[in-house]
Amino acid sequence: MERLAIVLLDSSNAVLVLMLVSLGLAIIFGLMNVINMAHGEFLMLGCYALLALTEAGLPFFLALALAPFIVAGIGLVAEELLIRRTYARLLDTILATWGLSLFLRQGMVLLYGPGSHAVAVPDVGSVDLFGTPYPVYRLIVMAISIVTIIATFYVFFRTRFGLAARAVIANRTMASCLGIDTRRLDRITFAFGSGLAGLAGAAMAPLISIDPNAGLGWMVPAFLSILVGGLGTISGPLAGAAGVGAVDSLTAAFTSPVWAQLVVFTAAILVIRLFPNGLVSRAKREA
Amino acid sequence: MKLSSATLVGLVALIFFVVLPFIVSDWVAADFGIYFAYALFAVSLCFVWGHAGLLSLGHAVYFGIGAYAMSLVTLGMVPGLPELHSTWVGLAAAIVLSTVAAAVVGWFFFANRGLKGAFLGIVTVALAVIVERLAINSSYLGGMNGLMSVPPITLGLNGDGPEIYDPLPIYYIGLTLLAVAIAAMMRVSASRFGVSLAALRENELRLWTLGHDVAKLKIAAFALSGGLAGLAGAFFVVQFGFAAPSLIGFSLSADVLIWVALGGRNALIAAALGAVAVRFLESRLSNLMGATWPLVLGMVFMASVIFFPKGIFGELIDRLDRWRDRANG
Amino acid sequence: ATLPMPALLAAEPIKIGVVQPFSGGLELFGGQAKIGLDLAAAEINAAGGILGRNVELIYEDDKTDPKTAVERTTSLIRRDKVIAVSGPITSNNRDAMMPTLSRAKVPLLYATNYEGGGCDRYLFSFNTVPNQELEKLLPIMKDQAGSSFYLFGADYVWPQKMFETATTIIGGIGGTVAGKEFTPFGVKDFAPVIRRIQDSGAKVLVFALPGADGITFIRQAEELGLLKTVKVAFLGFGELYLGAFGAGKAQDMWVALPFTQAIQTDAAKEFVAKVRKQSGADTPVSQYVFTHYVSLIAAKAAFEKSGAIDSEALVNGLEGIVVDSPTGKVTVGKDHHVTLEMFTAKTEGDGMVVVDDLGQIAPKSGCA
Amino acid sequence: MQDAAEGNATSGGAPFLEIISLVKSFGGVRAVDHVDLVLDTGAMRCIIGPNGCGKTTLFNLITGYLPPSSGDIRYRGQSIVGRPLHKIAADGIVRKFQVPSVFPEMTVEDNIRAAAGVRHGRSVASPAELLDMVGLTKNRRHMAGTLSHGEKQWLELAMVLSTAPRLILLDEPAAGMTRTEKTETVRLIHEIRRETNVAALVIEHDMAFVAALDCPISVMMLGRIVASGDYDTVRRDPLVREAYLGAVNG
Amino acid sequence: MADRADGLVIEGLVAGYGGGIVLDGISLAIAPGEAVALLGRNGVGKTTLLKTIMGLIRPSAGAIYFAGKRIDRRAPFEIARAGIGYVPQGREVFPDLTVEENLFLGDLTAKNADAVYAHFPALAEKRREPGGRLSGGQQQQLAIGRTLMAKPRLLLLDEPSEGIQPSIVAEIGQILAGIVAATGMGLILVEQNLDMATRLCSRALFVDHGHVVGEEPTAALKADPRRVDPYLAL
Ligand SMILES: Nc1ncnc2c1ncn2[C@@H]1O[C@H](COP(=O)(O)OP(=O)(O)OP(=O)(O)O)[C@@H](O)[C@H]1O
Ligand SMILES: Nc1ncnc2c1ncn2[C@@H]1O[C@H](COP(=O)(O)OP(=O)(O)OP(=O)(O)O)[C@@H](O)[C@H]1O
Ligand SMILES: CC(C)C[C@H](N)C(=O)O
Ligand SMILES: [Mg+2]
Ligand SMILES: [Mg+2]
Repeated sequence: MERLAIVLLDSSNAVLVLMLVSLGLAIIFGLMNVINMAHGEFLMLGCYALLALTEAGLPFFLALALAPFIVAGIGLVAEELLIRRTYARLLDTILATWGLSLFLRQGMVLLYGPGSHAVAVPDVGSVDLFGTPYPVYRLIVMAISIVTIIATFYVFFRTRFGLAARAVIANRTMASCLGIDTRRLDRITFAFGSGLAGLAGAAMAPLISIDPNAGLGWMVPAFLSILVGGLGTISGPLAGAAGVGAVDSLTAAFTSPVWAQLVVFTAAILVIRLFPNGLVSRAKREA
Repeated sequence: MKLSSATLVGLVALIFFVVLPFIVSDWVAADFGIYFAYALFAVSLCFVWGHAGLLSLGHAVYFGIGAYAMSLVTLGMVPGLPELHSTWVGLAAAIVLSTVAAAVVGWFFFANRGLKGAFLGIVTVALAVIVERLAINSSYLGGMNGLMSVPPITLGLNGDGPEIYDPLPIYYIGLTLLAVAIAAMMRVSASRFGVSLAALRENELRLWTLGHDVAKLKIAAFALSGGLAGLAGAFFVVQFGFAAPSLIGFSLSADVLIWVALGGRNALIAAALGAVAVRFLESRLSNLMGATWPLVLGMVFMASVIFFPKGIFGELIDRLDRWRDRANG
Repeated sequence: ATLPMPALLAAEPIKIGVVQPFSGGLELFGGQAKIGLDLAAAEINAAGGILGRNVELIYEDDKTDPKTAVERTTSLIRRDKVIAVSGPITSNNRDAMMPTLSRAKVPLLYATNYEGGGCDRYLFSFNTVPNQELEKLLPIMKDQAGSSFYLFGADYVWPQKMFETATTIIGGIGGTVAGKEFTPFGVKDFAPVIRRIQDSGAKVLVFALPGADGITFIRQAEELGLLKTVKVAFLGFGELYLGAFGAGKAQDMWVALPFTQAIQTDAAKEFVAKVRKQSGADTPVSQYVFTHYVSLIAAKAAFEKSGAIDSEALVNGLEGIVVDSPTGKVTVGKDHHVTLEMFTAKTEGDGMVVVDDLGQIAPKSGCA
Repeated sequence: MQDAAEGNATSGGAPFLEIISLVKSFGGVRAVDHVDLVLDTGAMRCIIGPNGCGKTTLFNLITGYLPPSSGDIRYRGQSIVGRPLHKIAADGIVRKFQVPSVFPEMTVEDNIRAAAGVRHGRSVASPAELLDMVGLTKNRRHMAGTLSHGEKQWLELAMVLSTAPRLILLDEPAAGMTRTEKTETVRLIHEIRRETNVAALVIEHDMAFVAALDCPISVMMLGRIVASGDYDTVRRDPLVREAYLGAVNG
Repeated sequence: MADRADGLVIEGLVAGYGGGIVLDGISLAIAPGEAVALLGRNGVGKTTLLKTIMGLIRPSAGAIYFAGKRIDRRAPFEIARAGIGYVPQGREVFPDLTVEENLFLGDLTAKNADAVYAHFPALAEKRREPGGRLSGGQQQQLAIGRTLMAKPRLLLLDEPSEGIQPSIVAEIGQILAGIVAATGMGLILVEQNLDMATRLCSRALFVDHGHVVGEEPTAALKADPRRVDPYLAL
């Protein structure tokens, strides 16, 4: 029983992290219609940003707070030089961001070498939960995810800024004709999405190998999440991430990681096929 | 009849490749034999993606099925038929199995109100990852190692007779296959079926409400393309001698996508040239540049999206088009 | 004027292809291999080459992927007409390359520990097979930590075969296998596996997940407290992993290997110094630097023994040859595998320490 | 092919198109509310009514784009409810959308070719003739996406006609056309009906256009058909004047 | 019309798509608060002209001035903020956003919403529904209402009566006339519905071959609608 509680806690942890990763992807894909193949690399950059900042002597949590802004800044540059030239060409976004991901990964190899680096888990100890010492840092990561998700939700669905951002996505030309500075919104949205990836990376950095390929494993589950849940709402990708993450970690917990991958992917394909608009979606009128 | 610019570029390329082996050494020709298999694969993706607008991000599945089918047959691993080694049966099996697989996948994804756009793309990626995992876990298919020592083309009926292993014959077989495939697919694209597919890409609802069974169209396009990819896989494996899960999964799927995008997805010939060019440059430059090569490659992708949105050869064909238009008044 | 033939030949270097991962996941292993090979080539050429000809290494990146490995091998053979190929790291790449090499009759000098069973006239292994790594290590682990073993590794041939041997050995020493499982590459969250290992009550974790995923696993195992209850036998461990776990972390992980920079003999220290002089003062010098170095030194000896420089001369020369190495003699058996000095070592502080010199151990390669 | 054969054997006196007590609800709203309507072979009828009264929805139901909540649609003696969209179209019911819908990155010519794919043996003017009819011959090699709004309307009409339809559903065909062009469109519709005996349902807000079509009219309001008759009758109907035409037009 | 320089002035404007020229040196001037109808056959470039004013198409020659400032080569959002509102042909409402959200996008401060709902009661009823679910005519009302939210000084309307029931066409005409009268908003109306054009505008400009080919006071057209035919004939 207590074991089950721990397994569920572990699973929630995995789910929340996946949500954080998917959220940035969902904003960039769902709102900007850019399939960002470099999202994992922004996550990886978040790891390295944290590494660089802590190595420069900043306290861990300050570094954690700053790292997303560094990544957002890189996102901003990428948007200006590359991404903006691909808007409205969905397929070209794949090629462009694929190139970007290669570039970032190899750039990191040249800067930091191909090897793994480590940032120590901050010394926050552990608490006794259900008879098991549970690392507090994991709880902090979960809290960060929850707060970020809520804040993002609020920004994009409850503020006028969010409304304008969604309008730009839906119809760039019309939005600009209504006096909305689409360029500014594009920049902010993309930087925001990259920053979220950076935050996820920075938060996970103490728990994974920090290396140039650190971002790779996240992409397919994150994409599946946003499609399973459905785009156009924020709850969609979140629900999707919850589903994908929970099925993955629970299958892994009760069978094996090999099975987990097969089960998740198969289930995701079936769900996407049966609910092409995602589990959470609004009906649209076409004709 | 006036030749289209794509045809013109194709003919020039054909002449170039016919004479190429007389200029370069044998081993270059041997490399090109493999590149032609990749080019054939690129043509198959270009057809579904560029022409019919169905984004298949997991196209290596059909290439891989072709490769495995050919390997299993020529290695005598078909259950119950240990005596069977025929290249020809292998070829047939490769084409049939990959066509059927693509049709089944197509049916699953497209029947009724099927999947579209990025959704289709990402689901096909996931499918490729699953199929790759299944191949890794299948001991019959050799697991993670795959099937090794696949024999080259043998001309006899059942794996006997002369082997085609020398680079030059393989080179010309590949070139012929490629040229014929491109010509055939161009015919298909221009046919009524092809025009319907293009219309499907442009405005599915309109086509549907004009009375076309769009699901059937998509499945047919997918199956046709899958079969071609299977043929490419079979032709690949008889040269390469080895079929592994990485032929079936994500990374080759991503590679082919990039060849097609870099070459130009609006013209089959551009996609084929893209595949050949990227592979050629990669094998040359990755040594020369070492660790900076992926960096350069990444920058090339980004630059091509910005400067050649229609792909490098696609843009060439386009320019030629405009130039000829102007020349003709 | 006619050119003197020998001079012409002397000008032509001996081409040896190298197919190693320089990207795609195991690039650190590839990097180590390159350091060893470069050093050997430099030494050989400085000393006048082999039979008067210099060695030229032609590097190719296999991207840790078998398809690429085969492509690169093919072009080394066809384009560069290499006499031999060195590499790769992963077993599935090696298996993929072998048919091409056999067909072309070009020998492969493989210098990575592997699962054994690679029997081919054109394959030579210069690192360990399972018995050499496990035979002594597992009993030590049992004595140190307890008799219950958990086997966890990546889902491919090397861990699978290693675990088969491990299971036999564990049975032989009266231990139990509390669990055995595999994971695909790319997994980011190992909590489920770690909980399961904790629950199994195992005392020893036999671990075969190379590369970044292995590091991720160990970091999470540390964080979730697993390393407090199990002792890790980290197969294929080497100095290339050092620094990846964070200061003071991942202590007391064990490995049996043919070389570590921690060996305190003069010969070993001198070797480490040579490597660092060539490749930089901070260069980690792992077993992979060592074995790749030895493989090329052995090749030189083999050519000289045969008195000719071609692929067959190399194959014939290598069989049964004995060469001196910084850890003592290395003997290439008739089965194309090596008998060599083995050590146990464990992680401690920022590095590794040697626990024991196990002496010369002969391979049970599974080949006649 | 099979459909066409079936269709030819229309059972005795059944009307060409018969809509029986058709209902479509969206959530709580009944967009189409017990509509009955009969159309004879080769006949034409206009449907007018305020914005949002359910005209387009009615077309969506007839073409199979939406499933009805209840009621029946019988076409040439058989119910077509639940039949796949493309089968209905292939059997001769083809619509023109309210917002012109073409294949933007294909030439005007290829647009027609693609549309003409499914004809099931029914004969029709050649693509060239159709383009000529709608005045797009000069644009035939242009991409359809580069046409102006009005030109797209013409193109779509030509596409619909190229399928050799038995029944065309035109959703505001004259929107955005000049007076002369409207006159031209009316002429075209009459000509086509004369030549091919195609039946037509036309939704339109332009009363001058409706008058020129010179056919029976049904008026929809809040999902129901509230009045029917010829142009003058309908125009005099006080309900229609108040809720649709407005005082100014009265 | 001495104050035309304060309104919209277009001089020798050349614009088109890719290679092809659609507007071939068009010039016109509209005084502040003036309502002008733009008439012409399909495909002569009326929409193109409005798009060019809005900054959606970059002219290759010529200049556009608004309120004394040069606005060509500015971004559309700057032009919108300068006080030009645009109701495009084909409505372009945001289908996934609610009616209310669509309106707010016209002006993010949303100060004017009640006035707009008062003008278009059909919208008030559906304020929480996604714009994409409205009928065609309702969408047209939404598009107009949305633009009015920002209280533009010059409104560009591309066939606003298209798809709208006659009574509402008349109503929209009245509403617009009221706003023009009350606020001095200027109007460029591309319209095939002569009735609406003559009711709202004081003069009509005829476009063909990329030029203004004629001008008539709308009073004259009203008196004799056939006066337009020579301009519109093929
Ligand atoms: N898919 C849908 N979901 C919800 N409501 C819908 C949907 N389609 C239409 N409606 C509603 O049904 C009603 C009728 O819409 P319809 O499009 O049929 O009107 P219409 O008569 O064609 O109007 P118009 O003349 O403006 O085009 C409207 O109130 C509309 O909002
Ligand atoms: N995106 C485009 N690319 C290329 N040419 C275009 C494009 N849009 C319009 N055109 C061409 O420009 C010309 C003018 O089009 P425009 O839309 O301005 O006409 P319009 O006067 O508004 O006609 P309508 O009354 O039919 O709306 C047409 O010949 C059209 O074919
Ligand atoms: C230790 C490992 C890196 C090497 C092993 N031969 C493998 O296949 O992976
Ligand atoms: Mg309608
Ligand atoms: Mg227009």
